[in-house]
Amino acid sequence: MLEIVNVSNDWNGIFALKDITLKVNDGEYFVILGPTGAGKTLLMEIIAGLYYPDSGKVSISNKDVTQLPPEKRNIGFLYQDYSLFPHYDSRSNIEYGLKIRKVPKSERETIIEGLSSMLDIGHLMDRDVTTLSGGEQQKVAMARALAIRPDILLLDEPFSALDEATRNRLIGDMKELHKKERITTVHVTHSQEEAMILADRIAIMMDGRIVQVGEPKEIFYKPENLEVAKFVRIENIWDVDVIENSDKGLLVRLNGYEVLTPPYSKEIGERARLLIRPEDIVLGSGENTSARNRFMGTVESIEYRGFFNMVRIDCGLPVVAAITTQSVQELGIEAGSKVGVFFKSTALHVVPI
Amino acid sequence: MLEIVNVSNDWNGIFALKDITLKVNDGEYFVILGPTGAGKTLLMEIIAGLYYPDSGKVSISNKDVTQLPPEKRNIGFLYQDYSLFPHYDSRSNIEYGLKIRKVPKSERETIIEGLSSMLDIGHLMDRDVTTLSGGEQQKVAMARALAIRPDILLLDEPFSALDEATRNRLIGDMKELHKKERITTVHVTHSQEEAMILADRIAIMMDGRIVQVGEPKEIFYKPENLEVAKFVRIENIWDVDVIENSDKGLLVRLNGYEVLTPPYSKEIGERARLLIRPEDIVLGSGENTSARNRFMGTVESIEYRGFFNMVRIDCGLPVVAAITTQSVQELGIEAGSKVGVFFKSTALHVVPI
Amino acid sequence: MRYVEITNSMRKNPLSCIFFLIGLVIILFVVATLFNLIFKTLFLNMEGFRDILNDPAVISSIWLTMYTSFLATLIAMVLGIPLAYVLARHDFFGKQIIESFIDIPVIIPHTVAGIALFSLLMKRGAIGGFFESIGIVFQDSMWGIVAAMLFVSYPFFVNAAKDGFASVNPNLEKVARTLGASQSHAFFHVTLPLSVRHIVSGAIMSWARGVSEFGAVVVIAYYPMIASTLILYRFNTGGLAESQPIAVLLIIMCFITFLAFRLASKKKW
Amino acid sequence: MRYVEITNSMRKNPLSCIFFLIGLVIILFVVATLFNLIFKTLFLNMEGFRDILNDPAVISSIWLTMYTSFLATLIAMVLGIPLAYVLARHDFFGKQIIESFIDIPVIIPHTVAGIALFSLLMKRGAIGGFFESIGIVFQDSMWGIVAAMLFVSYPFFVNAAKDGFASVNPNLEKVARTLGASQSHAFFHVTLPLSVRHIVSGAIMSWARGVSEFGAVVVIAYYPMIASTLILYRFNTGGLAESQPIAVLLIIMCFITFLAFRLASKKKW
Repeated sequence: MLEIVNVSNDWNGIFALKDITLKVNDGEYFVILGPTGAGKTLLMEIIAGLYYPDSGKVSISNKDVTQLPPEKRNIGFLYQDYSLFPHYDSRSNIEYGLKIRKVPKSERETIIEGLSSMLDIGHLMDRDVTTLSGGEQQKVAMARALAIRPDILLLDEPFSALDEATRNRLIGDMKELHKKERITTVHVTHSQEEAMILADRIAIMMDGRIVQVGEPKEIFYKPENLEVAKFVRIENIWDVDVIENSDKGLLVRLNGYEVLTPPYSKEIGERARLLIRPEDIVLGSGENTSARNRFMGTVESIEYRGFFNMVRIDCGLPVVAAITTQSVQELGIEAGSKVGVFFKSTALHVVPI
Repeated sequence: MLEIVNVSNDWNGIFALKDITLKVNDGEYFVILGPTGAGKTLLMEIIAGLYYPDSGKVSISNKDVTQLPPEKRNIGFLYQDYSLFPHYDSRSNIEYGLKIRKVPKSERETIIEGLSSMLDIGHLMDRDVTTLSGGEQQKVAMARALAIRPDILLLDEPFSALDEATRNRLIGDMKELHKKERITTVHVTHSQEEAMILADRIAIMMDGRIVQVGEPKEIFYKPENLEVAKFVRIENIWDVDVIENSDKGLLVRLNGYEVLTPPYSKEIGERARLLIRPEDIVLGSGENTSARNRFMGTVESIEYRGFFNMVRIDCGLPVVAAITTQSVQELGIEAGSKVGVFFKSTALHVVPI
Repeated sequence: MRYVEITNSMRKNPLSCIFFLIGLVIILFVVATLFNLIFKTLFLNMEGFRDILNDPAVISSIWLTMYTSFLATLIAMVLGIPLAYVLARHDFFGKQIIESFIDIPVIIPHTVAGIALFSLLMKRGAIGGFFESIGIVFQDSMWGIVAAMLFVSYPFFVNAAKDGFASVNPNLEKVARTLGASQSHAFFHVTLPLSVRHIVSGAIMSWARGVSEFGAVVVIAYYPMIASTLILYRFNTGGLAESQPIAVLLIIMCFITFLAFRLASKKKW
Repeated sequence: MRYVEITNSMRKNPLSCIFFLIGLVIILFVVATLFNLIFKTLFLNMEGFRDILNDPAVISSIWLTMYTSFLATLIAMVLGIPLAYVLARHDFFGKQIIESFIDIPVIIPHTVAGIALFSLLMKRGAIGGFFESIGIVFQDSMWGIVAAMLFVSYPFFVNAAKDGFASVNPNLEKVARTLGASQSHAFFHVTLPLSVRHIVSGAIMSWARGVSEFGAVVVIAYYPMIASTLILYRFNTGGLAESQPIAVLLIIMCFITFLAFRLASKKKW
């Protein structure tokens, strides 16, 4: 178990970390998600012992390691640039940590054999690492980090240097690997896709602070505040007045309609901000649905995005819906079409204004 | 109209262009999509006159400009790094091309006024460009390129230096801008999302060659070959035997089933490769559909991807389907569920093996 | 690629602390050498120093040194800026050979350079004869000093200017071209202004190198005496007592000029 | 940031062509100077050159020069590698001051440096007295030559080594640490091997700078005569005819050593 308690770091104001507290469980795949410059790499280097925090505590398996140098922490670190030793071949890179630990040659070979078949890098072993492709470098660097059987694996933007196809393939491989090995992993990234696919839990980090921690769906459907909401691409953000507050939820006035949301503690008359994800908006031609919350609107544009379509609708207020290409065809909509907009109360989320 | 005819460039083997022929219509938004290192930037610099091709011809508005220096071509160029002049403020950056053209001061002011309101950068005008954020730099660089009223606008990875949120916003702005101004635009990128949202037509470029040109749906649904198919993330790729060839299409044997595809010229007994996009796979619990092509399978995993879910199904052969979260809920599927897999013949595409 | 990140504070890095202490030895060597000279002169021999300030031979030799080095630097700039730009921006056959020729003066022993220059530029030399016919004499003249200083100092200028031009993003020039600028407009309005710091610092280095030269100058022009020659002459005739004050004065003059230029060129890029 | 991209061929860039022609002037100046010296000696005075090869005073002075410069470079390496590493990897209070002290010898006139060193290291000098008591004499001795060469040449070594260390991705060291390496293991197994090219080329530069020095050496040690001193002595006593062949021989020896080292250090990084 990795615990970070009240870690702060003020580095002439840059890369500052502000009172970070986090707990990562054994075997968990924990993703720290945030925009570039949020201080994510610094936090990882503090966990690894490469920097010492100005204040706060880092413990691993209930042992305070805050003052322990990196070589005594048994942490695997994967940098964004993979940082393979360019004067060694792949095998010597992977062996480096084992040689320092004075692991005997035969045992080293067994470990490398195992990693090489697990990561499918047998054919790269005697290659000069400067000749490897990005994806190959990533795998060799991963093998090097895993060779020492780390207690914790730290991944700093492990996929961002790769092209899209390789990235998708390696993300899949990583998911498999974690399923099998269950190494406690902390992965920092700015990519929501990586976070969604890989994370058991996600921490949102912005400007050196942890803003929200939770399971992926919690983060993506119930963001803590507007900033997080925008970061996770909730495109429907509407300001509303609360007109009733009952057990069933809040009744709010939105665009002339009365809309019911799940329960939140708000005063009657208060302003609030209503959020709903584009994929929770359902489009229909008529009123044939049980959804209580519905508008009529005009389609402004339909953008084909591969796996789905982004439909922008003017209902007096702007609505964005993500629907499948089949739905677009079945509804027969195009720019200018009239369309019904529906959503379930349970999909709505309210954040402070 | 921009025409590139048989342009080749052999630069000690690196960044080589191989016999590129392209035609971009007036007012068109043309995207050149390809992985990093495909020679996209070099092609743009050849269009702009910053490099001269070893062989081939570039014409603009039916005039051969192959030997014309860049300053005589009236082309707006936006680099990935925006390349703002760091010793000037935003206004002087935008004015640079106008001053060279000896545009009188009052006229310059009108033009800058217009651009500044169009791009909403009025508040940046007197700012030192080194203090601007990435998104702000992009807008100022865009204004600088537009100020000279270019015949053609060349955009070299215009969004790749931006964080996700800014990128999404600016892609939207760009779409608006092009709708209004209709400047002939060539945009190179490695991002399929950008290409899908913005392009009137897309050219796929790989290893210095143009592999396919077409409208977005053509590229994404009917890739020319396996390489393009993989690049546009068609995840269902199955090898099949052709068993019948009629007017209605090919009848192929896939995984023990007989499946009908649209017509392609193939011999009976030939091997072929069947492609279908994950979003064209429909999942159901029973057989209540008109789709002729159907399998039964077991759900292996469901990955939440925000606007949709990626479902991996084992039907004896691996199937990947992109479906909405609603569908997942309605079907009540989870890993291990039995599920029906359906797809329409018309969604299938066949490429050579 | 140069990594500018500073990886770590020295705290808790024992190796770095030991390394720092070892490195201090060489710094102390320099500090002791200079401090000893300046202290001995300004505190123990103030009178000697005052005498020197009133010695017209000393003052004029220092001016001559600074002025000839200034001329050499000017020539290095006029010829070196174009060369540096071409080397920073273009690749061509023979480029590496040209780059070696730029560095040769750095590795040639100074008196050897002096002999070579004298042999070329003396009145009966290959080129000297021609120059004498148009009124420029190098042997034992100011122009000989300038030639020797130029020979030893231009590599410093050209390399600094080349670094300067290489540090300007070439996309800036390209964008300027697409906006309608000719290559020379782009050079004078974009690349040159953005390289000004490197160029100024290269000029300062080149000037300082010229001022510091002795071996090459003394062969081609013992007279008129530059400061270095005068110091050695006084050292040989009057010992430390007479040469130290001149040395200190020269150091002071160099430092002042050096700092003045540095401060004057403090700009953002 | 340094942009290594070569933007364009010179074809169709008239400015670059003009610049290239202007730049050629300075290259021609160097080429003419060297060619004239070598041609005159090897073709017009081959006998003189042969005599020199058999002159033990010349041969021993050249060996002395190369050997003392080698010793100075060795000291610069031992003290300079740790210093360069600390400067490349750490930020600390006073770092800029230390960096200026490293560069000072480059801008100090050579005879001034000689006077300062003599004043410190002579038998009755501040430090020289102490060293004499332990048997090391600088005045008119080999150690004086080494001290003068070290003073003028170590900046070249330290700056090159600093560049070398700065060019090694610090993440490599960090990864080595997480894999279990102590700071010194990471330094000796990762950073140092990866900087070896910069270190060797810094050592070569430093050695060449030491060999080329005259002004500083001649003040502290006229005897034993290094090659530069001998050349000037022969020039003053026997003119060009006697000094040119020595100059050419010294150039040839320098070039051979230089190239040999360069070739020996050709590795990928």
